[in-house]
Amino acid sequence: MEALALLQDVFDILLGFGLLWLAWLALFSLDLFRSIVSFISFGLLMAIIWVRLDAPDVALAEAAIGAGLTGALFLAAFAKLQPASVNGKGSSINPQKQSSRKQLLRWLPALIMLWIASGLTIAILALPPHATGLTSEVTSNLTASGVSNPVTAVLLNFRGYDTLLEIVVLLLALLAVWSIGSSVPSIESEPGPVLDTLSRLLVPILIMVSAYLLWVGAHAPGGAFQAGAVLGAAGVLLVLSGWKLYPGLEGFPLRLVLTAGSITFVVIAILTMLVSGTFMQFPPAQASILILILEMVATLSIGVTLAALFIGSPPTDIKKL
Amino acid sequence: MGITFIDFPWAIALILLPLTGGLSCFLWPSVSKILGLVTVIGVMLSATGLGWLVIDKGVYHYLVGGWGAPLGIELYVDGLSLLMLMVTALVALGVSIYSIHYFELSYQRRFWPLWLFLLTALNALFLSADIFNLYVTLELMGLAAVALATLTGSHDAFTAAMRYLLATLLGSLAFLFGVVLLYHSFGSLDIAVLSERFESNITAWAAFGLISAGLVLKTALFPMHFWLPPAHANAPAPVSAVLSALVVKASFYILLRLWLEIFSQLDTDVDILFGFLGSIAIIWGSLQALRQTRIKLLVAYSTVAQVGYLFLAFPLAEKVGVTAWSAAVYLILSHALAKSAMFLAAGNLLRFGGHDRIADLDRVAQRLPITVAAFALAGVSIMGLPPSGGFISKWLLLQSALVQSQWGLVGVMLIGGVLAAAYIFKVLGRAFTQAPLPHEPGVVPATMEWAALLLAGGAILLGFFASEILAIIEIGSPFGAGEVKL
Amino acid sequence: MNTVFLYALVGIGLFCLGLFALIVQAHLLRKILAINIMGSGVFLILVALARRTEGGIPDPVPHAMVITGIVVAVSATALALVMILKVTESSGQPEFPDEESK
Amino acid sequence: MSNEIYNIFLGFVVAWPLLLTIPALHTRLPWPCFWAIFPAAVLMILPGEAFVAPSWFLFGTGLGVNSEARWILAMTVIVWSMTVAVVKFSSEQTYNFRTPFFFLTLAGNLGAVLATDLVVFVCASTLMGYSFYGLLLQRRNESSYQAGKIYLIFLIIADLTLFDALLLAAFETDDLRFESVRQAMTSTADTSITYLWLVLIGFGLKAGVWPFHLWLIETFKYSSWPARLLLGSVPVAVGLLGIVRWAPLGGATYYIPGLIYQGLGIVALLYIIIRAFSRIQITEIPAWTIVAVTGLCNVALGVGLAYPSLWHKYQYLVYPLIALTGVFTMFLSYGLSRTKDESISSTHRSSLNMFKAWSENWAGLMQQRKQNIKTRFVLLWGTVVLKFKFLHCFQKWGIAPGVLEQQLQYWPNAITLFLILVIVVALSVFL
Repeated sequence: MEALALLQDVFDILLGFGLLWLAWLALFSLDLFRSIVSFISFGLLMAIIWVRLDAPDVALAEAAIGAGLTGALFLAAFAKLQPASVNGKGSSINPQKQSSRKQLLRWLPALIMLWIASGLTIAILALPPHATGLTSEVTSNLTASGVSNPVTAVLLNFRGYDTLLEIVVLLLALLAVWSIGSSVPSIESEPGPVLDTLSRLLVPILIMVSAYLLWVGAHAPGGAFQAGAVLGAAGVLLVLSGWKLYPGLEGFPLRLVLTAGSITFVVIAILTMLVSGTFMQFPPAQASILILILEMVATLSIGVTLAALFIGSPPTDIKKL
Repeated sequence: MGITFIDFPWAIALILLPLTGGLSCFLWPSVSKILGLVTVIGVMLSATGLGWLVIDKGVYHYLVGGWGAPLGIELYVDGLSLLMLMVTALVALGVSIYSIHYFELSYQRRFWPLWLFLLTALNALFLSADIFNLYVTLELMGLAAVALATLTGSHDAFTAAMRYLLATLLGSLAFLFGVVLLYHSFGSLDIAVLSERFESNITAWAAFGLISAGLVLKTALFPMHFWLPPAHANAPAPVSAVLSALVVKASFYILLRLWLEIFSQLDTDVDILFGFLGSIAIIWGSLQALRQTRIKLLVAYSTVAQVGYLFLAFPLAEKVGVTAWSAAVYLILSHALAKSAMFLAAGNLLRFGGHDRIADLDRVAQRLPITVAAFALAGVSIMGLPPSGGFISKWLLLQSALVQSQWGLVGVMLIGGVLAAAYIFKVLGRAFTQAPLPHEPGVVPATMEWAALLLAGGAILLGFFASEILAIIEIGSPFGAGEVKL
Repeated sequence: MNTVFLYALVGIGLFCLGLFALIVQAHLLRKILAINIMGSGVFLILVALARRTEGGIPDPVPHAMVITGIVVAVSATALALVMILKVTESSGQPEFPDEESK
Repeated sequence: MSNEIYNIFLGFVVAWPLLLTIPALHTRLPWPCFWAIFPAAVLMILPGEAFVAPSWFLFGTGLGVNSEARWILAMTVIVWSMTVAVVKFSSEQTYNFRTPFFFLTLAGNLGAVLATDLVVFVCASTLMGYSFYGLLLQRRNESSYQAGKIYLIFLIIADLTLFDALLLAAFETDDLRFESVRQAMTSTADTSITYLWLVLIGFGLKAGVWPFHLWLIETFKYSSWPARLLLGSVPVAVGLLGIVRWAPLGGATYYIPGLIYQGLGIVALLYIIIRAFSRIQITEIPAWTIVAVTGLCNVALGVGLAYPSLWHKYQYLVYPLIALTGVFTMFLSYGLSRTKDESISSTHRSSLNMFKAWSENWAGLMQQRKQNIKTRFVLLWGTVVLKFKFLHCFQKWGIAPGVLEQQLQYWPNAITLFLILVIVVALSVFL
């Protein structure tokens, strides 16, 4: 047993250092593309660490959103950035320009950073080794929440208000992106035969996975955000393989789907207020069905929003207005 | 059911109304103007309803989802948050009326949903009693503010907004780090529960350092103000007004709330540091304002200076508690109204002359008397001249400084007053001289002029209701026992 | 319990590394990467410390908080990336104008 | 008339001109300027004393009228009606944007006259002072703009000084009515000297008392008719009234300040006599007269400060005197305007020349000498400047804040400072 514990410790240390090394690569590697690839690997390693820390829900979210979608966003931005900066005055990254002042500007922050790191280390090591947090409260109220997965219970019931605001944040980001409206056209490459076949094969599978994650979220790791992210990934894949939304759907229907998650949330919240007298108080008997409805609509909205964030430019219908 | 009028959940309405308003504006962009205006009027009514409720029945608690702390999220309204909500509603109304004619059609559909989400974030922030929920609202507010700041679409605006975005993200992250440390030390996210369980230890001070620094960065206290002047000066006028009047104050509100409820139990000298930085901010911001050649930058730097006054309350509250804090709250209110009026007036001048160079502002007074009057009235409040809200707040601050014989701070406040007078008359003086118009002036709709005057008049009126407002501040005694004497 | 503090310390390392990069790297894309890595650091600390429970079941509230945080982070990143494109379009450089001349 | 109605009417006297400021109101009313003064005129002839303290008003203080204030009120009404009659503000067909300033100034003036405590007085006189600025600039040319600028600078400094005085008074006593402030200031010697000087300087600046008369002369020279006629009653008389009301007169003995003030008054009078014979233009005469009168008032005040018993004996004279000053200077300005319009009669002019010829022998000598000293001084200063390159120093000082601000906006510097703040905040808790 002891050998196993030691092995686990070594594994943890390796994972930790690997994570730091990848972060270093992502931040300080000379080649920007390598940086982004390192960042994606960083996200995947992070997902493994979440599993090690008994947080499978977070691991799923990290793998799908943190590594997958954020990475895709960075790659797309990188691709769009290349022509933009070449057309301009050219890249200014010039290692020869480093003056002594700039050297100082590197050392001073490094020193301060060491100071802060040591301060934070002391602060964290001073924490008591055992603390229950809110575990007992969550467990004792779990039956009334309508789901048996504690994380889903916290997300959609105990702290559902946070989640409502969070969905609004996501929608807001999309609104902001559309408002800024990049004039750089999105990448329009002919999908090769591999990508084409892959997308034909993968998209249905991804949708299936998404539905499974959604369903399983009630009692096991999974839930709206993870499912939505997988759905978003399917959308990204479709976009990459040249698929376009039917023009008739680009206007109000698209906007309706995007806002459906928030709207359902608000509607259910108001309904519960009318029934039980308190905002977002789900009656225990109906809680599970309400949460399921909420998650289904939210998944759809989150998936479409994430895919739209990846595309970046607003649909033509919005541009016209 | 039997919900009487007074028992109506006004607090929930304050969150849900702008949220649904924003969603509907996004869904039906062609009628966003009307939807937006209806929403803002609804928010105003809800704020009034909540005010009635709180004044009548005292502190208001609401358990979202019926769970209550520590498991769920609570909403909490006392005098302090009530006043913040009310001033938010008032400024929102003014800015919305102004925006009807300010934006072109294609910008209307971008502006309204973003603006209503920003309003949602502000209301949710002032209502929240949960530190993680505060983080989410901070992020919602920050992203909406940045998106709004880019609406002019100029190069400067994008660069400034980028800087603003990075600063606000960094500030939120520092805040979140502090929240993490607090949660793992004391096992709760609710402010009241934290306040009970709080004890001074090494983790607590690290959390305090991170949270204060993050919020100070977001509040743009000198020398953390680097992002504020360009971002506020390059945004569209109504957006600048909201950013200066409300968004900066929101992070200060959180700092104030956490300081009062939780961190007051720490034995610290940070108040002296805040007072020191605040003093420098007053002088520095005023001097910079005086140096500017464009009105909007001048007004933005004036915000840097006024933020400095807010932080003077920290060292002063050591001994005279309630008076100094009330002064800070009063300053938040009057500055919110005056500064938004000023930015709106600056927007009018910009629209009229096609530029906002102070040196070429001649002959505006004759053409835009209402705008210039709004600017002047707002200026009276910013300078702290009687009778205005700014006067009452600076009076209370000076009084608390005098009682403690803090002569340095008294001096800083007086110099700040002189400098404020100087930079405001730098603009106003120009408006009275005669010069031929170089080109055809732009058309400034009457609503835009009156919206500015409405807000400026509010800043002046605040000076007449000192006792009532000070009584509201006392509800729930967020600042401890005591009485403010005028 | 060692695992808990080991990962918490890695989190601090990520936070500080990201902060350092945020200061010294001029390229805006790297600044955004840095913000993301800082965020990951904070999340790591949050979740690692949630495992200090005695029963072995980690505290679920931090997990939910991190999921919320990840969604917020991706939203901010998407907005930031579009803005970088805009800044680059108008100035020709994915950097703040005052940093290129230095 | 019942007390309540009287009180409401008192508030109405001040509020009415404020209301009339709204363009929609005064453009529709025939003779709006006369109507604005009308309630004040009625109040002037209404018998009885009244005091109103509406609780909602600033700090719960209020307005009042008694026999003393009635003198000043009478002066105000006379001067304003005369001005209106002479200038006929709203007779023009086109909308005159100065008219609102007229109403604002009037409201401020009435408020200051009827004030019974420091706060109302400050509020009203501030309103009056700043709106008078609008009246001053009626001519809208560069020189009047310059004159207005000087006026503004003096006004701002004066307001700040008075604000300090107000603060000091509030520090000493809760009740800010004139009487109680006077008593409080008399009983506590600590702050009362500071308070006295703040009041004297603040109102001295406002009233253009020598040596603060610069703005008065400039403004008079370049301003337009209404402003000229009102100059004696609006800033000057209200300033004098302020000194009389605020200063702790008749209580403790302030021998030294009293002496200084008497000296100042006498020097002022001498200075004006010398100036009068050297190079005063005829159009400036009313302004100089005002300065002379305020000089006389200085002497009187000095006496009052040094000998409280004398003050008690003659204080009933003060209010009529102030009222007379205002009315007299207005008539003087008006009269001079007539003579100037019809060209000054030859005899008048020759006698003036005679005075001038007589004075130049003496005053001209002084002038030359002064010039001489001035040149030498300039030369000396120039060498100093050249030697130490002070000039460059000053130039750099002008640029420094800009450079520093740029450095602050430089991202690495900004965030490094942020980190230092994190550390300092955390440490200051720890230590």
